[in-house]
Amino acid sequence: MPATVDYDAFTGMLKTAADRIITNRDHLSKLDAATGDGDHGTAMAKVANAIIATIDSHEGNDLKKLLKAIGWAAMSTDAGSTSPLYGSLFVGMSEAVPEGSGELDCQVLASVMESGAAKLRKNTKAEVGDKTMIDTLVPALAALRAAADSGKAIDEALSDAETAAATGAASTKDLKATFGRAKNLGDRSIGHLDPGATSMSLLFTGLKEGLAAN
Amino acid sequence: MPATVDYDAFTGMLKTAADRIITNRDHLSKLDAATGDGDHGTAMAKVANAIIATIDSHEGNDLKKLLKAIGWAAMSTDAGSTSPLYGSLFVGMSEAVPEGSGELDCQVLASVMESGAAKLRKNTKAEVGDKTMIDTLVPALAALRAAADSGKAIDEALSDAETAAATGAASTKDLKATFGRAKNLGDRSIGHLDPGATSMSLLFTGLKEGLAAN
Amino acid sequence: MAMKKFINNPDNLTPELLEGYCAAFPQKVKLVSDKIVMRANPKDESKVAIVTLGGAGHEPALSGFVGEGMLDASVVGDIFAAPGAPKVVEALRLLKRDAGILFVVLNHEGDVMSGNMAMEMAKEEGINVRMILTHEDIAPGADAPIENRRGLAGCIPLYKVAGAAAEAGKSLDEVYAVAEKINDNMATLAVALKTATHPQSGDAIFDLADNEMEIGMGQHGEAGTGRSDMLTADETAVKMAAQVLPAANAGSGDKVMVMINGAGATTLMEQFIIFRATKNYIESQGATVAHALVGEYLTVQEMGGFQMFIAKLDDELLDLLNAPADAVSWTVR
Amino acid sequence: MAMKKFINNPDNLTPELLEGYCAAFPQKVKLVSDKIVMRANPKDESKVAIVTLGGAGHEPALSGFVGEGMLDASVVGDIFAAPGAPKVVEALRLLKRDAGILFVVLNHEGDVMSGNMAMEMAKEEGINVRMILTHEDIAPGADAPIENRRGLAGCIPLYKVAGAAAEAGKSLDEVYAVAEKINDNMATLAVALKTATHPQSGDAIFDLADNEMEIGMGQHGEAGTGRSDMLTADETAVKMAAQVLPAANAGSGDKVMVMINGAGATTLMEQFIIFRATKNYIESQGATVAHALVGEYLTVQEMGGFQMFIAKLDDELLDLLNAPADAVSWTVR
Ligand SMILES: Nc1ncnc2c1ncn2[C@@H]1O[C@H](COP(=O)(O)OP(=O)(O)O)[C@@H](O)[C@H]1O
Ligand SMILES: Nc1ncnc2c1ncn2[C@@H]1O[C@H](COP(=O)(O)OP(=O)(O)O)[C@@H](O)[C@H]1O
Ligand SMILES: [Mg+2]
Ligand SMILES: [Mg+2]
Ligand SMILES: [Mg+2]
Ligand SMILES: [Mg+2]
Repeated sequence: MPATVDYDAFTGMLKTAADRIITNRDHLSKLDAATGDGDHGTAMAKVANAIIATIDSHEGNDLKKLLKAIGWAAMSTDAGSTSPLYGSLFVGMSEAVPEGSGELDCQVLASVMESGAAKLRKNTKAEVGDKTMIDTLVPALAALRAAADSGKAIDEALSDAETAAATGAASTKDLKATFGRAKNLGDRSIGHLDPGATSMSLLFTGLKEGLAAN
Repeated sequence: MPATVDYDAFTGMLKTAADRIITNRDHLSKLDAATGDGDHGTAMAKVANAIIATIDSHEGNDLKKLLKAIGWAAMSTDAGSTSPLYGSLFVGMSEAVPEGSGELDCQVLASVMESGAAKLRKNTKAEVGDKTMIDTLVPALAALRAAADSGKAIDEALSDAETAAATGAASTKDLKATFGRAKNLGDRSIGHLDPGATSMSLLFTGLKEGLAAN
Repeated sequence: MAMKKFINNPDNLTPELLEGYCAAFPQKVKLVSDKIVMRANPKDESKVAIVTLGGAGHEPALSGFVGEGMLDASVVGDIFAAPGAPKVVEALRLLKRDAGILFVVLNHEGDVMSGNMAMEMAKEEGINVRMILTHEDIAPGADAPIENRRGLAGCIPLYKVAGAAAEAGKSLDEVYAVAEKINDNMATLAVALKTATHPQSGDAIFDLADNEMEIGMGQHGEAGTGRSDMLTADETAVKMAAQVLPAANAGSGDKVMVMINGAGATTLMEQFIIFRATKNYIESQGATVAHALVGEYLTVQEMGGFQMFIAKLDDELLDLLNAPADAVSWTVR
Repeated sequence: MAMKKFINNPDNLTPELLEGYCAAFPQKVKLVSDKIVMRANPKDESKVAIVTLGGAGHEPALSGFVGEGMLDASVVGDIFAAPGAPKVVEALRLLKRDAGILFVVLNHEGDVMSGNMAMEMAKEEGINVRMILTHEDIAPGADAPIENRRGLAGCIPLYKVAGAAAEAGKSLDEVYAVAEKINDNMATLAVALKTATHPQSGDAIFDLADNEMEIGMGQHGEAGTGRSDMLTADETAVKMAAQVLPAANAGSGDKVMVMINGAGATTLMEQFIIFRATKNYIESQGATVAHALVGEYLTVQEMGGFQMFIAKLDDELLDLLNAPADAVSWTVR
């Protein structure tokens, strides 16, 4: 396992993550039907398809440009809250990729993800505990950062992030929603997994598996 | 049993007939639901209530005026085909009541009913066999006329009319509708009693019973 | 099971809805003598008046089309039931004028009986009135006898062209001729997907299986001619348009009006999709859509389905359709 | 079980419905860049433009209100889903003008996120645009924080008054002030009786028992606040009006606008009956109904139910409501 990921490795990871999402389309929509409007699978599949299509049509191997293009494509998917949230995630990631950089090491990867998360979070006041994708994203990135800071290799770091993501997603089941459509359910939202937290966890699984496969 | 019916006897007969109809409101609507739009009970109850209300508010004992007023009231009930058909039945009956007459003998009664039927039939090309109220009305009046011509008393004549009416109404079950909303069902109308034929038969039952009760 | 409708006493539906309607739009309509909806600002007596009659429960029809450039009065019965002749005569009397009255009746037996009886009484009173019967349903076949062809939503474009001609000061004969022209060149076919609840009895007005639709269904749940498995929007539109277009005497080179009239629970989204396919079909036949209406004009409670209406137009009819109108449910600037 | 809707491929609903809509009314609207509905005859560049964004599936909203005196453009997403910011920016760019643009966003999270992002991008491009957020739902309580109060059908009267002010040549600040005035004095409460089917997934968007209704239900099946046994029309209207009227800051002596907005399967008959009771209640509180709309303006597929909207009016707002307009779904002569 090399210490960095290059353009091809990173796009491979993204495509695997996108495949994971597409495979779980119906499952995600069912989760959303319980607490929202039942379209989260459709929404995430659109984003995933946008990721794949952008990668496939992208020329050259400038990761910064690619991630920005994915962000715009994701924003244009007309998929409810999901498009702007994922759109800004990728635009934010792009902003932290060093100009002209061909490869990301574990520290830079963590910074890139953190920049994406920061941009995503400009859209919402949701914090950990509010039963949203934030419950997955925040612990996953904390784990990624901790692994990077302790000098772990990228594959180990992504594995830590995946574990934390899964735990975070599972935690939403017992929470009461205070953001997104589910908030209208109030206490009735308790007992249901948050769809956005679930799909975000699938994304981390996909990134890890995508790295291993390449 | 006197050989004639006077104003009080006749209004008593009409009221009994109206009561019969009102009691069978739901039954008639159910029949109509099978082949039409399910409102024949409502429609006939409106006509029956109009008969009762007109009698109750009518001043004097001029049968000719009363029947015309009933006809107008029936027409004003907004009850689909039923209002104009029954409206013209009563207006037509009124037309045959001799001016200033206080009592009707069996012959005149038959003529009065025939005049009503003739006016009613101006509204429709339906003949016997078309699965409508005509299947009841025509044989009932034929029986009434035959009884009157053979010198029977009014009670016997009405009894003959009732029997013929019931037979006529029952005959509609095996017929295919060619008039009214039921005609749209075509062959699918076979096997259902015609609601209008049924209510017309109830009317003859009521007239007979009303005479007996007074 | 409770009826899933917002109603009070089912016997009071018609008076309450008419009161609500006229109270909502007092600048356009007023309620006279309980069941007659008239224009709030009557048209000049020198112009022909347009009157119609029909049951309630089909809102916005028929009273939604009372207004400048359309109807002068709509005489309302009860739910799905024609008004009695005496009430119709009352309306005709209120609008009696030398210029005359065009009286539009939809071909349903109760309506026709009341209409005929009202005509008889009106003539005795010396009222100058001509009756025209709409019968554009092609469910029993485009060549079926008129008695068997119901009057569906086609009355509404007829009100529009007759109303515009009347507003323009045409004579009764001329207004009648315009109405007759569209009447002779229009056709409608309905399709039902889901039943409706009769708001007085609470009963379903018909039954259809989960996967069934019925082409030719009438406006009160009267059976149609063709039950089939559900088709896609495009298949349904083409199947129907292929019958309706020729029945309106229209084909290659002709200009037509198309109305997709939602029955109640079929969404406007679906109606636009159906319209799209209908227009594509019409154009594939070499005709052009020169005027369109898409929406709920004559409903059957919450029935799922729609009516497809097509009329062949000439320049006169097209101009009359585009003329100003100010009814609650059809306004043209 | 088959979905009882006339559709083709569920993934193509939005493009097909937009194509059908714009093809039906080419003299009023045109489709630009797939998802932007614009006026067929653009208004003069010297006047403020009005733009909105929102998901499809609510027809006629929002695109039905594009037209003279109302919206200049509606940017459409997919079924119940906001359009992405890039498409919104495209529309803003097309309407860029010195006079400026008023950008109306309904408070739903996806819409707001797209709206904010589009504002950021538009400002970078030097487009003169101000955003206004509608949030008149009072289901969570009239005093709930704005984040929790959804934008319901109240956007439509807001388009009307802002559009009329823009048409009259008012500046962006003046148009904004008019929009803000109605925004601060309007309130909406929804009630649901029967669920709707999501036209892409085929699933019911919520469940209600046979005898239940739910006050406060959102526009996409988001839960409300008060499930209860079904009430009569009059009881429902009074219960809701008693909350909506004060939330619109209206009471004795005030003039108000009332809109009864059918959700889809609730008949216009019922809506008139509800309107009647609402008006009676308002008058019992000493206020008067100076303007009314009754019908389907913003639907939720074939959901049974309605939204009750009330706004307190002054003479300026009333004049703007009555000003001419020529959108497909709101025409004033
Ligand atoms: N304001 C928000 N902040 C963070 N996450 C949110 C927010 N709103 C929604 N989400 C996430 O998005 C998910 C729903 O996504 P989706 O169904 O695609 O959007 P929509 O609610 O517009 O239909 C939720 O489960 C939640 O995780
Ligand atoms: N054209 C007609 N001629 C004779 N009888 C008719 C005709 N149309 C309907 N009827 C009678 O009326 C009955 C239906 O009455 P009703 O349900 O009250 O009227 P509608 O069909 O307008 O709902 C039928 O069963 C039939 O007997
Ligand atoms: Mg969702
Ligand atoms: Mg959504
Ligand atoms: Mg009937
Ligand atoms: Mg009937």
